[in-house]
Amino acid sequence: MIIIASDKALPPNNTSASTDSWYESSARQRVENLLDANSFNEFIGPELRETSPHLPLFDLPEQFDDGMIVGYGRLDGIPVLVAAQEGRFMGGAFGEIHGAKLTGLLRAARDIAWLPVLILFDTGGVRLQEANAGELAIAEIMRALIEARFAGIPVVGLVGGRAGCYGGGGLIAGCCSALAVSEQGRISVSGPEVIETNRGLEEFDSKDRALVWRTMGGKHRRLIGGAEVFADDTVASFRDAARFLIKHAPSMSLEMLEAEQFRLTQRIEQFGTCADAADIWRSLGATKPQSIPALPHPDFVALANDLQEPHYVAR
Amino acid sequence: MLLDKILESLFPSGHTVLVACGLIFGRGALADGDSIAVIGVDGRIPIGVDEAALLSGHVLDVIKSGGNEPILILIDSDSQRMSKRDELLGLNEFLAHLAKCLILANKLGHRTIGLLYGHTAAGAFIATALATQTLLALPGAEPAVMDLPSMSRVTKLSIEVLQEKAKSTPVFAPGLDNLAQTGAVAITLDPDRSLAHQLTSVLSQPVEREDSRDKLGKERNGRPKAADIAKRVYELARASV
Amino acid sequence: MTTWDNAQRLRESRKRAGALYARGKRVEKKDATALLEAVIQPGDRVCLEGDNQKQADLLAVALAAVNKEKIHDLHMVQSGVVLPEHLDLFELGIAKRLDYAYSGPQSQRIAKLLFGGKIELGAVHTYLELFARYYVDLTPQVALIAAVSADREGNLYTGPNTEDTPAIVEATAFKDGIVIAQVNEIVDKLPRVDIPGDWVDFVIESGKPFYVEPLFTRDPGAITETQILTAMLAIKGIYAPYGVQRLNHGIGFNTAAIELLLPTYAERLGLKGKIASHWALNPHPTLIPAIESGWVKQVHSFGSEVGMDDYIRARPDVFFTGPDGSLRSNRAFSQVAGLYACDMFIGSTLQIDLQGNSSTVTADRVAGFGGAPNMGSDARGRRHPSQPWLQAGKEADPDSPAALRRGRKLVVQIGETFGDKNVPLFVEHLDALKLATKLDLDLAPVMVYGDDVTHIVTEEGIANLLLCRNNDEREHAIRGVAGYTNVGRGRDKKLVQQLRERGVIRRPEDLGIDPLDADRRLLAARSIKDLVRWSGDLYAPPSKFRNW
Amino acid sequence: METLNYRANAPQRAKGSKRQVIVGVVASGNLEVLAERVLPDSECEVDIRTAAEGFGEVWQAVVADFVERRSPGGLKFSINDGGARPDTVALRLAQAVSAIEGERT
Repeated sequence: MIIIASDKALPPNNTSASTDSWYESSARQRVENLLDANSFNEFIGPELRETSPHLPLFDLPEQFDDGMIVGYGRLDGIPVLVAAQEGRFMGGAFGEIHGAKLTGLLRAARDIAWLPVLILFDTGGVRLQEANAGELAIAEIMRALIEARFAGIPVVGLVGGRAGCYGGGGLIAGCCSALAVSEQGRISVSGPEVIETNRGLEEFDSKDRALVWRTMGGKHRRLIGGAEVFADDTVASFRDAARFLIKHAPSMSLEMLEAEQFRLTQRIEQFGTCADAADIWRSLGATKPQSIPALPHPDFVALANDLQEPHYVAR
Repeated sequence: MLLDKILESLFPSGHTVLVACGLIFGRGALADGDSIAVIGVDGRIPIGVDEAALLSGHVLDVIKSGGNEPILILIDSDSQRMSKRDELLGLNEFLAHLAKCLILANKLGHRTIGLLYGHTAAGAFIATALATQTLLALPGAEPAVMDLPSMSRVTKLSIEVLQEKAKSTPVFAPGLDNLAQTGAVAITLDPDRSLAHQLTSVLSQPVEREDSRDKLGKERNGRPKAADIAKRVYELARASV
Repeated sequence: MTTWDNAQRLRESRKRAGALYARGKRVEKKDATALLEAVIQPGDRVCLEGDNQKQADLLAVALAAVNKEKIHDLHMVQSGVVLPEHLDLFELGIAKRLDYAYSGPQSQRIAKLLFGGKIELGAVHTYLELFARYYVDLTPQVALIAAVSADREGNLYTGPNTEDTPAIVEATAFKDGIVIAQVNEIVDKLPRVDIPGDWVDFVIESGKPFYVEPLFTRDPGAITETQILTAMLAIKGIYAPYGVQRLNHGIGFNTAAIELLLPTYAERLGLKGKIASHWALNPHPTLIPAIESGWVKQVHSFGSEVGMDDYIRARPDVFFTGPDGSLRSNRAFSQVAGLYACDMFIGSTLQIDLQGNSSTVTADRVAGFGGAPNMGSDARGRRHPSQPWLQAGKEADPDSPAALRRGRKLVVQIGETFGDKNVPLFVEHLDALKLATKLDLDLAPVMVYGDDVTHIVTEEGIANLLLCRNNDEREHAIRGVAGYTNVGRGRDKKLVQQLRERGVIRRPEDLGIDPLDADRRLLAARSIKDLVRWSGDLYAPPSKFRNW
Repeated sequence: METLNYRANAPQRAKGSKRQVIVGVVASGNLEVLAERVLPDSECEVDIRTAAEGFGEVWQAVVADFVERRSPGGLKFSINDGGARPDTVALRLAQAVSAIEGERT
């Protein structure tokens, strides 16, 4: 018997854009699938070829959008400004053009004063080949972001990309009105290798990926209050999170920063002597902290809601 | 310059600034009799969660005490503290919070002025000096985003090659001149003249609403594109609504 | 007067020498080196159990620490050269001659020692050849083996990674050799007896698990669109038309992609139950979705895989778990199964030449080939018919009378035309030839011989070498799927077109496959975490593969 | 970095009306292709900046086959390449044409 395989009668692929993995999608796919169909309008798109003026000095390939996509679109009908980093190009790192696009977007948000902003983080931090420009870009972005929040604009960060959200990216994320993070997402200032290099293998084994995720990953960030929403790794889940968080982002004020000061000093008092994330989770009240990394999305969301209320007014 | 000398030259009429565990807190008297709040980091210590929380707490205290007292932040720090504990506790939030407090102080009417007199790097640099409205420096200051040996490891280029490349651009190599050229440092002070006068002159200048570091970087040929790109995006975004 | 028990008497004297360090069979860890110095003699043939996966690591360290004035010129006969200590023996002058089958991480250092004359090479064997010669003329005088646990009598439980142990011990114990086992722990009652205690002379408790390399774990996150395309081609162009049910897969990403396309792409082609049901295979984590979807009837394994033990235990209908519930693997039997009972081997390689010979040896690496050479060869002695075997035989030799015609095993090489760093898969001459010249070897280390290869699959299409009638056709069938490599660009377009018309070469479009459909969303699992989910949280991957 | 440029006649105009599309990203072993409908209907052009030097002949062969198979008349392709293998290049070019012709997005 010879089997003749025929795919003429194939049912359509059982995949739709919204169930696509956020982690696997490119920055363009994320923007495309996050926003309403055909609603995205890019500012300084790739056809304008505004590439890095510095990478040629290092004989490195450029990308037409310098790894940052910014523009205007709609999220379930709500007009929004969007920025997305491509984590695979130069590790999503901030360079001069890359950063300036986001600066311009946030300054506009501040002055328009009614358009929410979504930042789709995917970054290893500062791009070393243009380190000074990248560092300054981060400082400028933070200032513009905080000014926008002071003007009452929700700035929502979404973290779940391949490069994580490291270095200055972690600081920008810390300035956002609210964050959604997935299990794959990592938020941290120093990367695992940096800690290992500086402190030695005994302090941090960067190859122990369970340790990396336990210390910097999305679940831990949600549990200590560093992120408000724990998203599943799908575009649909991040869209729900973004829509929700836009509504739960009060303007920045002195009271809010006082509340954050309280929240952060409390955190040091509560967990400052914990040696490992599992100890922190245990002191939060988790009965089986070792089982947390493996918990499926809905179970973890329920547990997190139980252990740690999101702090919309304290960040 | 050493911190004592700097404080002496900044505040000839006296100050209450103390250094404890590398953190600087206090007040200085300005020439016109007003006071200026002083915070900062001395002795090249790294900034971790504990240091950041203490610094931000002081900034909030200044804001809460009312008025529009200026804030001076003196910096000779390491980079952020690179440890498991700090990251476990969410160092990114602490550093961001410090920057938020400084920028909010600014929005609420306090002048914020940074003075780099030693080293600083990476996340510590962003959360302190780069979060001020006007960044000053003294000659000999050593701001760095990343040091050349680390850069050499990551880029797989020798330090010599990096040094050679650094001759043609200020965009990546550490150092005060490079950071001044890219627009980070507004003014490099003259240590041989009274720092008090120079500070007064900075404080007396009108406050710019807009972050102008990208424009400065363009004028000084350190960042050729940032200002234009930001402006174009700004205009396109405004035109889209 | 002729004496007939010299070997037995030598064995007794070795045992007596070793007994000085033992209480019963038990020897303390700290006395391991002294025991080896007492038992081993210069020039001995020693098997230091280094398998494809598990390693007698404590004994390797102990042997590397012996006094080389006392012990030298050993002849190492072991399938895997994996640990640094395996080669330290040669560098230190403790060992001189080597017969082996596989070396992964040490392949570069082996090459250096061979070039430097520190190793006298017997041969780079296939597993079955080396095991076979344990019973003919390479019988170990001393075997140093690894097991999970021992009881007080010295019975051994080898656990899921039984691997080579039975083949080694049987040869050694019954031909008057000495068997020394390292065990993780000594217990009162074993889950099962894998090696009877009266075949074991000394037991050392190591106090920690022996080292096992997670060799068969492929992260679905690293599978590329091109690899998915090759997998689609293989499924639709080979598995389906031949109806391949009994098979073995290599460890590359292309075959991992095939495993992950079974519950999706192949399911939609209506192939469930018709292909890929019976396997000789290590417990590949990427096979979990196919198992869970009911594709897989039975799997016999060469060894286990790190993190898979609980999953295997929970799927006794599929795996060989035995009464105690844990996997019993056996490399020798599984290799025999792969050679004789499977209708197809499909795997990747690093170089293929114009005759279809393939090798993973490059100018500075002597890897050895693991299971591929046995699986990837036609068992000429085979008698039992099966549809794929008969059909392949017919394609190769359409004119002989059917009842006298030998069938053919399908031996498929699959890969992308260019590998890492743009290194071409197809070459005019294998690097293995250069190596053979440099080391003055009689045979170049070829992994799969060209005349055993029946198909080559690349993103350019499938070359069916069974249908080639002469060397020229064969060469052009290969060039025809060699893409933009020098070999590929050296093709005669007309000849290739003729081969395509005859179905010798089949392009994706000839099979109704659009390369743009090769999307990662087709994979049943796109990450290690997905595999864990498929397994119902029974699969526990090593930390280095996690991103949670 | 190496710069390569190929121009060819294309027997047919690429279908559809989209002005431009971009596919892929610049990363190790990957590339981005920007396709723009800016040329006369019977022409096409491929402009390449690549990190892998010395592969001009391979690029030429890939581009020639691509033009023959897809006839992307009217399109200019601009490529930033991070050292992608020919199969990836061919795939991205095909994806770009498919996207600009509107078969899929």
